[in-house]
Amino acid sequence: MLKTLLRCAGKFVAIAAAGLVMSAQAAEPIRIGSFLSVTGPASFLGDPELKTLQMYVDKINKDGGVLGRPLELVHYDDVGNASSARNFASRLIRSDQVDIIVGGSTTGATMASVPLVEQAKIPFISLAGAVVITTPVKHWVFKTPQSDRMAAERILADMKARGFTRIGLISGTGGFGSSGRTQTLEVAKNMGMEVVADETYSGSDTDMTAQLTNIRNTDGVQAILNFGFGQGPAIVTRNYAQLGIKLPFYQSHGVASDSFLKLAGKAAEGLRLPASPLLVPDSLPDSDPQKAVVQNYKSEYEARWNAKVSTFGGYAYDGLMLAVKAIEAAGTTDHEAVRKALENIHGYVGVTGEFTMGPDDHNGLDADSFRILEVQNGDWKLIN
Amino acid sequence: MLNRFMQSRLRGLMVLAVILFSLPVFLSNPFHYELATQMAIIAGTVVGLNLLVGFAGQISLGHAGFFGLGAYFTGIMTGHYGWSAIPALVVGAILVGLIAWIVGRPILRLKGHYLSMATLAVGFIIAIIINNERQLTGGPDGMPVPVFDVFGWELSPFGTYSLFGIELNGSEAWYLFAAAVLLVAVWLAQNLIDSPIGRALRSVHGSEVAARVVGVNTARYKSLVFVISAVYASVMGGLYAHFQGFITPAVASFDFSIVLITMVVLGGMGSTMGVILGAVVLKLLPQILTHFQEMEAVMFGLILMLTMIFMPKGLLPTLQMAVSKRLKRRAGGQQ
Amino acid sequence: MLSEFLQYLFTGITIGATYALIALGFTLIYNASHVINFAQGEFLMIGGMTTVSLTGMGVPMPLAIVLAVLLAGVFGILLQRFAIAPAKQADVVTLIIITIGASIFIRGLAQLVWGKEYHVMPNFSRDEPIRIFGAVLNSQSLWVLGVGAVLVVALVLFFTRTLIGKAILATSMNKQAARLVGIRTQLVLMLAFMVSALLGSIAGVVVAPITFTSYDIGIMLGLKGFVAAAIGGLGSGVGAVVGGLLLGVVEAMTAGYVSSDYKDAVAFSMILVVLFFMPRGLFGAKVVERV
Amino acid sequence: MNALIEVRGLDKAFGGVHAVEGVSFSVQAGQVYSVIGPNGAGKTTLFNLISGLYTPTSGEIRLNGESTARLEPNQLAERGLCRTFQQMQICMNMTAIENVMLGRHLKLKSNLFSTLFRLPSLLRDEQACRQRAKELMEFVGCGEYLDTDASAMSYGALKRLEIARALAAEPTLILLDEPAAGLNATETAALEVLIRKIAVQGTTVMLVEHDMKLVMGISDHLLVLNYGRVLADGTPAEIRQNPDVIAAYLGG
Repeated sequence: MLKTLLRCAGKFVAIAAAGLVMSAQAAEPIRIGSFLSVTGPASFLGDPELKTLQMYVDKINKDGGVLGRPLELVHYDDVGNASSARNFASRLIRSDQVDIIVGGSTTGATMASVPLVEQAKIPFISLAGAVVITTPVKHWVFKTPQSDRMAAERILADMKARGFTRIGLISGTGGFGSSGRTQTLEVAKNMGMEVVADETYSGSDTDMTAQLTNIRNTDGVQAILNFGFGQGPAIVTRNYAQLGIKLPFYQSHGVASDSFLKLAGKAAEGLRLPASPLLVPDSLPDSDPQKAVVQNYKSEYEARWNAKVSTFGGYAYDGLMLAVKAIEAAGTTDHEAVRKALENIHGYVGVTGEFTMGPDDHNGLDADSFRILEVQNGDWKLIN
Repeated sequence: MLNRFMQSRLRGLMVLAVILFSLPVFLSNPFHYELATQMAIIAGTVVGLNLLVGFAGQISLGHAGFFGLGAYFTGIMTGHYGWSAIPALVVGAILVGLIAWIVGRPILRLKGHYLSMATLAVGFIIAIIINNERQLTGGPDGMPVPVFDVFGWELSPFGTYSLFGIELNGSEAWYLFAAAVLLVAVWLAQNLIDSPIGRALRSVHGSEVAARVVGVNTARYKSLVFVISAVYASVMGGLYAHFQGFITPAVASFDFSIVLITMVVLGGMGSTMGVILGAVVLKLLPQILTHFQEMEAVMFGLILMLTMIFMPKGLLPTLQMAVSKRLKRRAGGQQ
Repeated sequence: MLSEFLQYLFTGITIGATYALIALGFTLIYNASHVINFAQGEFLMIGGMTTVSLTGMGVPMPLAIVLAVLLAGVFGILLQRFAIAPAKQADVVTLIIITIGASIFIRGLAQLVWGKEYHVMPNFSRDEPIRIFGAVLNSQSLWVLGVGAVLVVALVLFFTRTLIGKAILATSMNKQAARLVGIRTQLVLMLAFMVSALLGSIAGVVVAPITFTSYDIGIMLGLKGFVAAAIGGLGSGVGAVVGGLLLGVVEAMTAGYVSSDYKDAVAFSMILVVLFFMPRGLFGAKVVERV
Repeated sequence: MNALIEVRGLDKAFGGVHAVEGVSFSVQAGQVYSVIGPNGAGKTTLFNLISGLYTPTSGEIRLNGESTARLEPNQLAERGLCRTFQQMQICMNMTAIENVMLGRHLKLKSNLFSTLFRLPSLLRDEQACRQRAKELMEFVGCGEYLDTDASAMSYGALKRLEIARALAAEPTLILLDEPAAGLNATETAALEVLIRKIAVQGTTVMLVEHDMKLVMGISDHLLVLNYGRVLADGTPAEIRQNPDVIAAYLGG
């Protein structure tokens, strides 16, 4: 028994060594590196992102590749752990010698890799949300999702338009919720609104009734906002309905996917959130340039994977397309040339919005790229 | 001669030194160096944890808490307050040692699963505090940590250095530094084990009653080893923070505590070289298993389970036993 | 004021009942074999996920639940037979690591089979919450409490009235002696794991409508169950129930009255306090060290 | 003359059961003092009380006139009390000589600094300690085992090893709990010689033992327990004549 086990282990080490060493060979294809949270607590981000990358790399290769060279996707699963994300970033840069990185599902994973990326001087398009990723601008770092700050601005603007200025805030203690909370507090101050209740829940909590009761019992709350992702916001939504709270309810873009509707069920009725138009492609006016892009992505994704699209996969779509655009524009995979080209992206219409980058804007979106949706009759309805 | 060497107290240390300094022959790019550096730092942590778990027989399921405290203390002091790295590491270690001493006294009276529960709770509380104190720690998204410096001289993974006329890049320099730190950590640990204090510690594991009746103040020694292992974790955590350049609360998480204790048990409790092997294996395994994609978790769980079932004493002790059995058999055959 | 308090209490009791059910599973295995089974949470997951996926395939819910519970039972037996039994002389920590390995393995399998999404399970009875003095209670909470109570009673009867139950108790007290009087201890241990798995999976099924369910739901709930079992005193059935409820109520009260940021920290501090004054938990057996 | 050990009205109850009840006696320095009695008479409990492993339910123990009520076993060891166990307590994770060296724990001055950096002072102490341990192992007759792992030693050798460890602490009072249990006749004879040698060196010996021949041969004084109570107390000759003892032993 022991012997076989040892032999197995030996084989294993051999494979491992081969895997670690071999990848250094120079290659014809353009190597796109990616590290995503494919499993673990952020898998609902990483999973659709990986699927999107895989399918579009295939598609691009079938159509003849980029600059006449095929694309090769090298990807790792960071399990939502920032340290392993950083390690995989290092592996991509140093061992796999990729030409560009499109990845980083969470802000933690992205930020942990940023120092490395900056030092190695390699273009990096992050798929994570927090505003700190591109503010202040980092030379080599770009990102595709709107920042959580924009989400906060969009939500609070909608609240203000409806005449609500006193907000009850509940947020997850994970990276997304925590950063969203900070942004909401700041934006509210700037907009002259007041956060009168401020509660949190941890990602694995199964009941948020206590926190919601606290918010409900706070004097003068006019609307409630939940900043979080995962299953937590769905539980918040259901607890909200159970408690019979009648106040207007907002969620963040962190739950902008159809699976949220399935989890929250009837309880979600009437809540609003900022989201990519991906959730309501058919409601967009024909004049909207995004309409065709969004419809295409949605139908292709759903046909290929037999699963609903989510906003998060859209981030990866835009990331990949921006990379391809930049490489094409640069005519080379030279890092600095590609980076320059990324910075010069102007008016690229993606799934998430219309990107116009610049030396002091590595995100390239504005808050209006978010649409405010409302849940009506169990489906998304475009409000504005 | 060979016999003298085999009997030598420091043979493990010598073997380790030879391996550490000949390893660069097999490392072909900065990523490999980086992995090796992390292994060395984690191995140092585990050597400290092994003093508590392997030698004194006290379980800790919260050790990452001390690692995280060390990492964040240096991160905060060098990042927010402009301290130099060395004083930050030293003061951090003293503070962590103090915290370990304060919480250690009451919880080390507990035994078995209750002790693991209490250490787990301590680790969790530390992780929750780090996660929640956003102004200081950056919250769940983590915080950047400045480059490691020794009174103005900086050791950056991205710099270039020269040592005895040999050009080194930052990754190589860090690796050599981490390897040296690990050797010192192992040397100190072995000195401790092989001393009256070490005997007292091991007796707490071997038979606490026997220890007490010959005059060992077991409570004091348990506290002592708890503090020492926490200090190890703190220093290594600080180095890890500087090396990584960015830390998140994951360094203090329950998951990481489990990883640490698994390294100890997998490598071989009570075997300093064994736990280093455990750290290497457990750090390497995920890198290897990534080739298996969705099967990764299944494979990892299976390997962990099977190894522990068939080698309950841990990798190195089991291998050593197998080798010595074979040697004996061969010797027997020759007679 | 009262409604607020009641609301926190209801919340706490519901969460607490979940913890208590999981803690009972820990207790059962601990009693039989002195092993802390870190894979206990996975039974919960198997229960919930199997039920959801079977109902998704059109199997009627009651049948789906029965099948799910049976499947978990099989996993319990397999766990004992292939992971715990072969490592009988192993250290306490080694056994902990083995069960952790098992839980990673089971979770990995579940992820392969069921994917990573969260799933909804409908309430057993009505969707409308129940209102009491201005506080609301999810109807499913009553199911959790009810099923919990029934299981506790069933366990008590099982241990005091049935031969198998008595055999498990005897094995836990003295394996050698149990073997001498003709108890097949291996079989008994297997049974204990099976019953514990059944218990865990039933818990998983009844709480799934409240918590949703997914391949990784077992991690945190399993851990909380362990915490509850330790507060109550390992090996004590009453302790598991009291520990679970206490933990749930403390969490909810902290979230309500103190700080939701630190509610988990308060819960963990409570364990330290309890263990400081009662090193074997609230109801743990006093053991005199024999020398 | 003050007694070395003075026990007054000692009582220990587990739940409702009194394992030791109202026991009083005293041991003079230099004696070989044996405690005998049938199984379950409370002998080992008595030893556990004296060595501080159990706290008495009531009653008092004085060592050299000082009450031991608040003292931990290690503090008693500092005051010169050491013992062996019926169910041996050997550290199986150490070598034989390390077990004995452990016994010299209190005799070694060590601080963390000199330990971590292995200063010469520490090495000198260790050398001396090892030398003393070696002598003791030879004294009890297991000199051939020095660097053997304890887990590889025979039962009889471990029994002697445990005595060596207790002696290493240079106790003024040594408690031996059934040292002859499980030994064959030759080993028992060697043990008898060993105990005599210990006594001759001036160490007071308290002994729990079933082997009557051994006990009667070497004891200065005997205490007979039955159901946790003192049945009789006296010299071997007196005990041999005591009708209660005869009844207890023969009549069960």
